[in-house]
Amino acid sequence: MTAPLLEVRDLSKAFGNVVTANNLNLSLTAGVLTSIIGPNGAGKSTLINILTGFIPPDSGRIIFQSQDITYEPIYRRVRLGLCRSFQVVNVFTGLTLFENISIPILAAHRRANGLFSTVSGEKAVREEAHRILQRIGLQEQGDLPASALSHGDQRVLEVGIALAARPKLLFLDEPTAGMNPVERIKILENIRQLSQEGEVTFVIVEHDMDIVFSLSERVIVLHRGDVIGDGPPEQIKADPHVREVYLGEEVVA
Amino acid sequence: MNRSWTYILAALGIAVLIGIGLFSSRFILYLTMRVMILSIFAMGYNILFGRTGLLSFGHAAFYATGAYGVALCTIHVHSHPVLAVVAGVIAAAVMALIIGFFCVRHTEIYFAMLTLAFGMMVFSLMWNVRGITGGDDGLSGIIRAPISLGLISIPIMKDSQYYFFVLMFFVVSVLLIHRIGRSPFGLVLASIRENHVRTEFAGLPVKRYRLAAFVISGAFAGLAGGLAVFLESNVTPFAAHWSRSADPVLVSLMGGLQTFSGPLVGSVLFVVLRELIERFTHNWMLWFGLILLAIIMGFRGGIVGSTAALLKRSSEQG
Amino acid sequence: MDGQGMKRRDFIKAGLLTAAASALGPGVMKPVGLWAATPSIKGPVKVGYQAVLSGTLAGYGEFHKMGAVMAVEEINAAGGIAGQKIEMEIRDSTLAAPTAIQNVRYFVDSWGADLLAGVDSSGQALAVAPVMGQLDRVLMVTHAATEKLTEEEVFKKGVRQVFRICTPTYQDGNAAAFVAKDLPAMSWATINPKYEYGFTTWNMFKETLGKLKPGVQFTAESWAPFGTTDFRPHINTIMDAKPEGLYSVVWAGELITMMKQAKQAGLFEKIKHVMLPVGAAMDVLEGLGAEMPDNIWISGRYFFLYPDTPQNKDWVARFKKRWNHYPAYVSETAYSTMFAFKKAIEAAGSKETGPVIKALEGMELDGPAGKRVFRKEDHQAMYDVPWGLTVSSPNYPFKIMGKQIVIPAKEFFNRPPFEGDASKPPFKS
Amino acid sequence: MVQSLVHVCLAGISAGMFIWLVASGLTLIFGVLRVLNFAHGSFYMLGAYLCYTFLRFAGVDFWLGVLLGPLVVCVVGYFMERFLLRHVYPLELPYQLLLTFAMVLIFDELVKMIWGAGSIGSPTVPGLSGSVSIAGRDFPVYNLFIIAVGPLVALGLWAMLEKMWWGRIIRAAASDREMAAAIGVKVPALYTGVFVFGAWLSALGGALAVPYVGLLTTGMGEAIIIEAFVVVVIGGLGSLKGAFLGALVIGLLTSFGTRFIPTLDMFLTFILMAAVLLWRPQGFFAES
Repeated sequence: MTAPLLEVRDLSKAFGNVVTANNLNLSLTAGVLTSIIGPNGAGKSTLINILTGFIPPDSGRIIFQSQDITYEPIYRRVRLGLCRSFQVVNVFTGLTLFENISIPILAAHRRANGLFSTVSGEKAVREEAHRILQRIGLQEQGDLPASALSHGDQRVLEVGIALAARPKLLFLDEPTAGMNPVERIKILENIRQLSQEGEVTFVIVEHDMDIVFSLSERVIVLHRGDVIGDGPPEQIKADPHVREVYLGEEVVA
Repeated sequence: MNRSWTYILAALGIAVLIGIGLFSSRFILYLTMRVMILSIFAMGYNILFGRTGLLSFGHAAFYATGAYGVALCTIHVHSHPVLAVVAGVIAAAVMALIIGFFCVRHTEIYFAMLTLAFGMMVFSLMWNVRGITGGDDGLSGIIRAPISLGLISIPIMKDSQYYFFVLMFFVVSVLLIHRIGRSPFGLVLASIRENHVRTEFAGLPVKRYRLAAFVISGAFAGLAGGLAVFLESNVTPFAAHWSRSADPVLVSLMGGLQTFSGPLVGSVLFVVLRELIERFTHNWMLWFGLILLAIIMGFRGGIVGSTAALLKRSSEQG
Repeated sequence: MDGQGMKRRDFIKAGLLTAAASALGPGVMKPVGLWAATPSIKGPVKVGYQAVLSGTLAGYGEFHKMGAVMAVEEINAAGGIAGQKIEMEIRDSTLAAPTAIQNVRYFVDSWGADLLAGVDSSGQALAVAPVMGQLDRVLMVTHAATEKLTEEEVFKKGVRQVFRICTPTYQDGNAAAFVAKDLPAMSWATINPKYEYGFTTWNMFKETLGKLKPGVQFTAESWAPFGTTDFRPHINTIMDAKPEGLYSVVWAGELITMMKQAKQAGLFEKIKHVMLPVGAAMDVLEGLGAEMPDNIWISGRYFFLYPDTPQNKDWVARFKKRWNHYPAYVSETAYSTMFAFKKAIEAAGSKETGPVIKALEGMELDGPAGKRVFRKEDHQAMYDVPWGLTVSSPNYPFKIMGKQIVIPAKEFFNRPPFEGDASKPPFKS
Repeated sequence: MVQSLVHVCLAGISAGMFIWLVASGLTLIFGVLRVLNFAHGSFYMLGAYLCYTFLRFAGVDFWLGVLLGPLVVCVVGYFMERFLLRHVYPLELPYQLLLTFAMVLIFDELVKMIWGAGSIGSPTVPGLSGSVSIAGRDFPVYNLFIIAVGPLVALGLWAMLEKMWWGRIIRAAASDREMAAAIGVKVPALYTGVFVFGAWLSALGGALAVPYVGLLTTGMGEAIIIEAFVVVVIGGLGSLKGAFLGALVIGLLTSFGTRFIPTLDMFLTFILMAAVLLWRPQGFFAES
């Protein structure tokens, strides 16, 4: 618990005149379920994109488990344990659920290069895939193509794929968007439980403040590329500056 | 399809091919060899096209590299046919590695155009390096020496003998490609086709896998080219022309992209149709074009895909 | 205009003619000659013919077809070969070597051809030659000109099955040099095709002219890739070099384009001596029409106004009547091929490959192009084709070959053993 | 040397402007429909043959032929889009390519059946057939005419796309077809329109090629299509401005290459194409 899991130092990124990260400094601690909130255009998605390697930063450093990963390619960050899910459904629609889940597991087991072995012959991978499918409650549909699932189930699968990569730190970009209430409860329950088990540290980007405040232990507020609030949910709720630029508009109730 | 049925069909197929080799006329032998060689080309190509979802317009370059590799090895180094084929495949793979290194940075139309550009560079090179490639006359009179295995040597000079040489490579290629299709590597390629961003975020270096698929398909193209050299006893730079690159695309689409046997069936159609059309008309391009149209408009999954879908539908109804 | 329809109708017509002939009965059409005594030929004589019928050069295929079909009609109407009819099938060779090989294999192994003919491109001819040895059928090449075919494949590697009825590159390179030596030009340049045909002919021209006329200079070379439609950059290269003579074996449609563009650039006012070894092709003369300048040196593999014999005149007239066209050189070589086959089979008394080869070797053949002799060593037909200057004529809607020079084939055809200077012209004797 | 350079330039520019005529339609179609049309070369060929036919057999004036030939091709283009291509838009890229490839085979054979297989030497244009002396060497008037027509077509296209309401619709559809549909644009009709217009441009190139190349052959479409592809790619797949400059570059490159580095010929062109794709896939001339 000494060194932070992820540390961001002086991170900057601008698209033309639009600054989406302005000398950001952040550190994430292992085991703390964190939410990142902010109004539209605050730079939440960009921050995730930069941290996970989708977009290079203009300047600054990203240190993950004491290792500088600022310029590491995506797949290597994933292998180190830095993973994400996406805002829109981002699964392998043409493949079966089992295959969807197997892909990151194969990567994690370093078994993805086999040319002449068979997927079905990878016993350890198969078992782990079934375990994850069970965990996300889709074990019955294991042999169906992902395209046969409902939108909500596809989102669940999305999280499943992210989990299958054995992340230490997992960014979930609006994990409940487009879900019905039943699915929403299912996925949140999953997240809570996993977080308590302590193997995965979650960072969630959300719009739904109920979820944010009920789930997270720490909330970070972004506004125009700046951190304007950082602390436990209660403290954020009470922060006048945050209320002014953000909560004031949306969470009047 | 049921697994035991697959085995039975495969066994039947091999039995038929052996039967053709033993009993049929020289022209049927020749056509069957053409089909097998085209199949190797198209099935290898389909690792990249059908599986990884990358449309290459430059694979004739690797076909031709394999062909020239075999020809040059036979002429200048050693006439052992297996050695020559191995040299051809390696040459094609190296060429694919070099060209692929640049091409896999892009996808879709950009990838297609990039492969077209590199393919035409290779074509131009083969045309112009006359001292090595013989210019547009190419290299001809490449002899099929016997395969020497220490004490014994197996002649492959006659077509009926060479047929089994081709058949052996064909069966091995089919097995390898089938195996690759079921391997973790094959699954990763399919995942790249489906969603390359997600694949990267699953912890897999997408470009490297694309490059690997590119090189593997290039190696099979080289094998096909090499076998063709021994069949035709010559090679010309036209083998590298972009219009030749269109062959495996046509074959794959005709047979069916996402099916394993699609390119096989497509190759049979491609060779046999053309041969049959030529028997009743000199305007073969017109008829070939019309058949292609019919396949695109009527059989969108290719012949194999559509038939499978049709069978499935009828069995569900029945 | 519809090639396919034309062909089918013609076959029906030919069939009727031969049917009529046979209806007259054996009393009228009595077999005479050698084969009458030994009717060892069973079944029809099947000839597989291939030429390019698609793409930019498809016109050549049509000209091949006209000559071949006409010969078959005439031979069958007159009783066939040794009493047996000729059956001919024509296939599109495209320009790809694998297609040419598939065609010969189809002809021999599937269709059952006794003899083969055709082939336009040199690459195809070289690719097909070894296969002919394997299939063991005679192939008469009617258009491909590479000297390698006869020098290397036939003479050195011993592929006895291959013959060539048209003039090879000697006509384009060596003969041109014999003509050029008497012209007042001391510096020459070329726009030649950027492939083997272009390279060899230019080398041959340079080498032979260099020997015939020491001191002559070769100042510029511009190589036009296959399919060039814009020759202006090449024309610029040549005009910058300011040679006195231009040599070019650019052929077919590309030659038409090149001539038009050269004329626009005023090349013919600056360069007085222009030699086009394949300029006397009918498609080129007709395609250019009045735009072909006067006083250009042209030649070909045959020109319909040479030789000035009754036989040739009669043939050209028949051809014109039959097809409403003047015969192209490939029409003549295709036509004469059938008569060469006829003569050889009748002499051999068999259509088997071995005897036919024996009969063809050294055989003399009288055809529209005059007298040919198939040289025994390399199977190359020796015959004379003139070089001449273009000139207008009231009788034709295109330029014809006016002043003609005939250099006898034996003076400029390379000679066996095709090694060293002694094999190349000029010869002492 | 000056004379040489001037003429190498002129040859390059006229060649470039000539390709531009064909590449403009290809670019437009790709830009809006996202279909790479192999059969574009066939429209070029049809335009040439039809123009020639009007000239030769209907006895019309060359200019009327240039007008009528491409119009007939428009009809052909209409039927191709309406009854064939439209059905493959939802399919993947390869199917679209395959369809247009099949059309190339069919058009080639049809042209051969209608006009015969032989190449046809084409007539000269009255009024534009002579040459003028530039820097002491003759240069054909007709090429000067092509050099003028190229920018005119470019200007016309620019005016159409920038200044006219339907030009703006085309641009809107090119950048976002769902959005265009959402604001009430009849996308299918627009696609048909753009395709027909693209076909017209290519056929116009073909009709003008009659005196420029001086020759009609079956298969003339294939000769030009790859070159047009190269231009479209260098211009940045869909950018008209890029294609215009790309055509100019290719024309000049070929001309200078032939004159000064003749061994490389088309190698140069494809190296340029690959380089652009690798380092500036948005096009050589795009403001990034």
